[in-house]
Amino acid sequence: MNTLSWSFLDILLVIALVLLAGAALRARSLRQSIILFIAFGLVTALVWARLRAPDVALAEAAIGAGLTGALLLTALRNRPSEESRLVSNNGMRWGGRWGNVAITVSVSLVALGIGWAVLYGMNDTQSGRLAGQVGSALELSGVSNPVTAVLLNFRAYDTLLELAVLLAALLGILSLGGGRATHCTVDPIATSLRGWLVPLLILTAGYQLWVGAHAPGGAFQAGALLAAAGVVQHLAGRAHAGLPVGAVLRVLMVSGIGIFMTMGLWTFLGGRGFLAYPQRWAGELILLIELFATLAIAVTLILCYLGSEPERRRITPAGSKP
Amino acid sequence: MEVDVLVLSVALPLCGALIAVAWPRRCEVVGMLTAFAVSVAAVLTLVQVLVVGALQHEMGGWTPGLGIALRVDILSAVFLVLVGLVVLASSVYATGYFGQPREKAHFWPMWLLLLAALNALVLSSDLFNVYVTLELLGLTAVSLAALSGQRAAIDAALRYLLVGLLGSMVYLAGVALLYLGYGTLDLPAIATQIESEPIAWLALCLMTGGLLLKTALFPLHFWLPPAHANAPAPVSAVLSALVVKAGFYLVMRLWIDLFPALLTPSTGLLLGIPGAAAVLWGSWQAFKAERLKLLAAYSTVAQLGYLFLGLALLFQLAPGPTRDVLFGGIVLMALTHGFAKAGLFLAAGMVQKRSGNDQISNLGGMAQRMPVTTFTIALAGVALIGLPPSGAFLGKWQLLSSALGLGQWLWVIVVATGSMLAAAYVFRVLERAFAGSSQPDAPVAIAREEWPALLLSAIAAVLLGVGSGWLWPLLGNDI
Amino acid sequence: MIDTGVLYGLTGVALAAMGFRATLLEPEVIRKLLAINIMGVGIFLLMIATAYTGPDTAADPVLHALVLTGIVVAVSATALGLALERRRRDKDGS
Amino acid sequence: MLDWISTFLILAGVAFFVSGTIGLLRLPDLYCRLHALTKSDNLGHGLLILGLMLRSDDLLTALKLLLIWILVLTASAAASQLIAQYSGRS
Amino acid sequence: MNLSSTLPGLIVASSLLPGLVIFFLREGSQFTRTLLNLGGAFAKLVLVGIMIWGVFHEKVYATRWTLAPGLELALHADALSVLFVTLSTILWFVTTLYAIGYLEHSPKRSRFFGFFSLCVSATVGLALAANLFTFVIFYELLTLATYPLVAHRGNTEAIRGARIYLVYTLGGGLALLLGAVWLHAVAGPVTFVEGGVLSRLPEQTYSQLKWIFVLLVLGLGVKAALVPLHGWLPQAMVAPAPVSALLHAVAVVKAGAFGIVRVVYDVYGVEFAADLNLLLPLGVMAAVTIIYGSIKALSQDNLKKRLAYSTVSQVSYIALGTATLGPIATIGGVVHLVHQGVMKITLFFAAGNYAETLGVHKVSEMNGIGRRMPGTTLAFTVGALGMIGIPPVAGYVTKWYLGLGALEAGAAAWVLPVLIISSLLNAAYFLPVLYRAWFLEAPVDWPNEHPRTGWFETTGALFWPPVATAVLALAAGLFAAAPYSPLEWAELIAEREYLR
Repeated sequence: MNTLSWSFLDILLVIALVLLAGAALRARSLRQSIILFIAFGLVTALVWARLRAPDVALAEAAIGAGLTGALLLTALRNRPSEESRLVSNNGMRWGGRWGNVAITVSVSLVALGIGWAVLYGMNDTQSGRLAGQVGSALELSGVSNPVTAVLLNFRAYDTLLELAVLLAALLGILSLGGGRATHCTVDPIATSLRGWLVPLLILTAGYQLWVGAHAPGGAFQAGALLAAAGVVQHLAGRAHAGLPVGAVLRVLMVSGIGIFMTMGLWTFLGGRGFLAYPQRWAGELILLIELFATLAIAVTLILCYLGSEPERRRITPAGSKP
Repeated sequence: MEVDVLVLSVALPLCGALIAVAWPRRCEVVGMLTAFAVSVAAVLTLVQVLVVGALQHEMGGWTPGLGIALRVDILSAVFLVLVGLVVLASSVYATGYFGQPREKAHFWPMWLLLLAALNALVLSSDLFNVYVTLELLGLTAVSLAALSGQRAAIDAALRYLLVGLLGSMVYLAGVALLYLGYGTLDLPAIATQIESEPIAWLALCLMTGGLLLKTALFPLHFWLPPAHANAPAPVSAVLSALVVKAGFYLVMRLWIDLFPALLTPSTGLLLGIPGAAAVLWGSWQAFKAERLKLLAAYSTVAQLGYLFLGLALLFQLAPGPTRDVLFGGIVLMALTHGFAKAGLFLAAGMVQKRSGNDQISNLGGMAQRMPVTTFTIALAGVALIGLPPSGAFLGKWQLLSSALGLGQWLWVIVVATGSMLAAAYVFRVLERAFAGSSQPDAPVAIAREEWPALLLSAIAAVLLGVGSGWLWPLLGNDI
Repeated sequence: MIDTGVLYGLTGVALAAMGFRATLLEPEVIRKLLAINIMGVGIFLLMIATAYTGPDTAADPVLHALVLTGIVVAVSATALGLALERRRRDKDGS
Repeated sequence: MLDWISTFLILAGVAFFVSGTIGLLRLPDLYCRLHALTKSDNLGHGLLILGLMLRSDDLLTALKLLLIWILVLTASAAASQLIAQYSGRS
Repeated sequence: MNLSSTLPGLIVASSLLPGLVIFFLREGSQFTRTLLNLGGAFAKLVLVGIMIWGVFHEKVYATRWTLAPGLELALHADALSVLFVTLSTILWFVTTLYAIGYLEHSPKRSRFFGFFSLCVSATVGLALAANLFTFVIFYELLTLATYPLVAHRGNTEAIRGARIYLVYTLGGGLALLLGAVWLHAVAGPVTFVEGGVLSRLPEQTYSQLKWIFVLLVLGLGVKAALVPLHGWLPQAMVAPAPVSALLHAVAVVKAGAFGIVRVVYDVYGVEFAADLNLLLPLGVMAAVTIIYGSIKALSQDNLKKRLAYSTVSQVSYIALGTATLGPIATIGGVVHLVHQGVMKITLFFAAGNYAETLGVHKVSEMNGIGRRMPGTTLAFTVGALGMIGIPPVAGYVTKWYLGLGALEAGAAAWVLPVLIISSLLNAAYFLPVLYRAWFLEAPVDWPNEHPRTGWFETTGALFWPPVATAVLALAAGLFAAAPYSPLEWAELIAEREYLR
């Protein structure tokens, strides 16, 4: 009974996944496709959980579905309303009807090829997988959660560059300027929700950060939760979404990579090799890096959501038109 | 000196970018210092490689399979120096180009991140790490391209972003397949295990497809001209000279180091034919282009065609002295194009800034008003056509020699027509510069903007041609 | 009976193909960004499926770290794309 | 014995979810649908959480499940209220 | 730093460095520019003198610089290169003097003299080239350096003329490049060795060598103005007089002819070329050009156009000499390299003087010009007579030797008639000019006459160069048998070519 139900659930998930993706791409109006896309994100989080990848599931739910959905909805909100109901015509500059058919056929052929290769590859599971190496080197890494160990110790350079990617996107957005119109309607329910939800979000973010060392969790998930707190603040009428303003904000933006770089240069100049933490202090150093990384990710994601640096205006009181 | 200088090439620009973000008032000084320090580090790395040979630095002290290793051999050291010098010259130019502090505050941090991405990409030898550097490169390039804020620039930047993302995703699919098949991400480790099986073939096609999309090889080049033509001058210089070339560097790295087992001579044609088409189509479009920057952008498409054509020839030669010489020729052509195109774009920027727009039709009398700029365009033109004193001449000589050696006349005809078309579109511009303008006003010169462009073109047109003798034997032992 | 890993791997490939096709065909920029995200999820699903080695044994953490990095990169790219789209619309509208 | 009760509770929860979904599909206008959704789904969800709490092995996970339920309650209440207000004005 | 390895490099640098410095001089710094120009020219004269002395005493001069494995920038001084270098150095010295006088108050002189020196450095480099690769490099540099000179004036015809010039010469350059690369691919690096290099190659490459020869001659023929490829020369007359003098007497046209001589003698070897029966088509092409050039010159009213077409026909004498197998014809061809340069430059200087002082551009306006400007017209007469082949002036030496060579090679059947007809045609288009200049009445006032300054008919810098080169032409004719004369040197070259 156990194996059968597993495969039944898998098929269900797979069908839901593919249907939602198709619906999101072909939905009539833009608003519908975005909402379907958010649902698709949540189902993906479920799939990650099913495939025993809890860290990724958390991140997908918080960032993939949550924040991307928030970004998409705000992008929608600036549009004049009839625009958002734009009917997705499938006509395409790639030579109209025949272009579509040609592209669809060629893409599906390539997909079949890859599928066959995946089938061929999956069966002879490569013994030399890195999992074994990670397992053996885990106790040297200072944390017991293998994913955090890989992220912040073995492949720390990747994470450093990834934070740089996040910063690059943020700098690009800020350089475009033209911030969004501040949230117009402020009603009592949103403010009361804010009062209740934001402290809880901050608490869970802290818990995520701490638990990351030995259980699924970590800097990215915690950062995303903090960003969610910021988004809720903004929706409840706080124009600056709980962010400091001016120099402090810029330092916070940069703190994540800053700590990483100082750590790396300190170990590099100490002759051990870039980002080679001393084995005794590895756990503590990773936690320190994760702390600042969480703050930096949260600030960056909130600013991406806001679209520009918040002005220095006083907080608008609850319930009044800003 | 046992300190691995190559790590500094990545660490310095990142730190510079952080300081520039945190301290916007001083971002220009920080930017200039970092650019200078990075080019010094690049030259030191080259010296270290010349003395010691290929170097490797395990990040975090872990063995390359588990952790990531930065590896530098003569090919990547030479590209590092190209990146360092072109970015340094463009930075000096940028100090004169950007006026208001707001623009500066936005420009410099992204500029240094772009530099970090370029260095990281050239040095990395871990497949997923290359993906992350490609993304960082793509995002910074898009943000910089959209810096000018006009409608055309933003449209071009958006299309560039979408194409870039598509390319990186396809590349990532290839990496996933390789990991599925061989269980590790380290490039040399996979190179030893790889043999001709379907999963390796598919990974090769996907990764090369993704990279060709980002390198704008002929059929996939539609996004390049508007993006490069509408970006601010120093940005378009770096976009054309370096960012597009990083894609080519990766294709070269993959096809020579990772997939030699799979490559039969005929697979080279997969790159050669689009390369030849790129040469002809790019040169023709450049000849028809109305604006100087658009001309330069299309000529980038054409010049990349030459490089891929060279690669196609390279794989048909059996390993031996002729193949090493051709490999040296291709690298030299890539370097010369890098310097020449950067010089040309900076000069085009000066023309646009001085006379309002860069329409080729009203460049009349440019020779009097901006003699140094005209000279820069002339030198860059010489390097683009591949006339004697330039490194491109040697490159084209090797290309033609190996094509004739193989008896494949198609490439010879393509290179010949390409050079004639290149001569046509360069002298079409220079001709206007000689035409006397009605009011010969006094020559206007801003040293800070003119000298970097002139030096870049001079390096391309003369130094690389005459002074590159030492490079050839070293490149030989790379492949 | 195909095992779970291959099932999800194939769906990943299918999703990636749908995303790729939609990116080329959809004229509207926001839909293109959606399609790119879906393509990303497809490829990540392929990666996580290869990491899955049965219900009891631990999955391959390296791939999970890669997918985490991929998700963060995808969200930053989407944010930039949306900001560019908004800026293009402001230029249009105002 | 505990096992039977929790299975029963879960099945009841699922039944309420099904009824909520049918309500969503069948009912004519927005407000009825909102009504159906919040009422039955929250109740269904409560029963489901109760059933799971019985199955959970230690107290901490049980309390976490409870926290989830409370969160879902507040979220759906606030959301339906905002949707109702927003649709009412536009 | 011994002299033997740096002398050729120094000779090229002696005009390259001043040229680069002149580029960045301000327009007004007249004195420094003239100093640099003349200083460079003088230094080059001295260095060439040392080299002539050295080569005569069997000393070897060679400068080598490897650009890439198998590709070497090599300059060396063998007999043929010394001949061409001496010619271009002397004439460049004279032309610089003339140019300074001619461009007295015209704008953009720094740019002009910069490119002027680059052009001569390219010519000298081309002359000293030790292998085909270096020859191709300097050949293309010559195109680059001369384009701005032709387009110097900046008006629409100058731009149009320069564009036509560019299309022809770049096309030719490309053909030469393809031929050189193909030869490199077939026979490896090709160095210029007296008696040719390619005769040792295996049998099956002969067909490729034929096609390579066609490409090389096509490339060189553009600059040597062989018939179908000569279109650019009359158009390039739009350039200022010193440029057309330099271009059509010393640098460009000579580069093409010199290239053909190098390829036939030092790459293929003349016997080997004959075996591949490549010489006959070359000879026919040269003959056709000689006749065609002379006929076209008849109908030209513009003086410079007429001289241009006469250059087209005269240069092909060199090609004709090369194409006829036999030492005497070779001597004729090689010695014409010098004679034609000296005579043609005199004619161009004179034409420049007429244009600059009296504003006379057309032959029809030249009535009685001899009375107004006796010195220049005298020089013009010497040059014209030389062209026709009348004894005292150098021209007759070439024609004499060509005739003898044809007889010796047994190809007299078609070479002699060509020589005779061309001499008659030369007379037909030069004598009326002389008659008009000396025996007809001068018009009341010249088109735009400059007032007479000193007791000279025109400024000193314009007057002396044509007279000097006329004297040289006379000397080359009268003292042909003297030890250091061009004829002696040509015999030395021919003797080395045919030794084996």
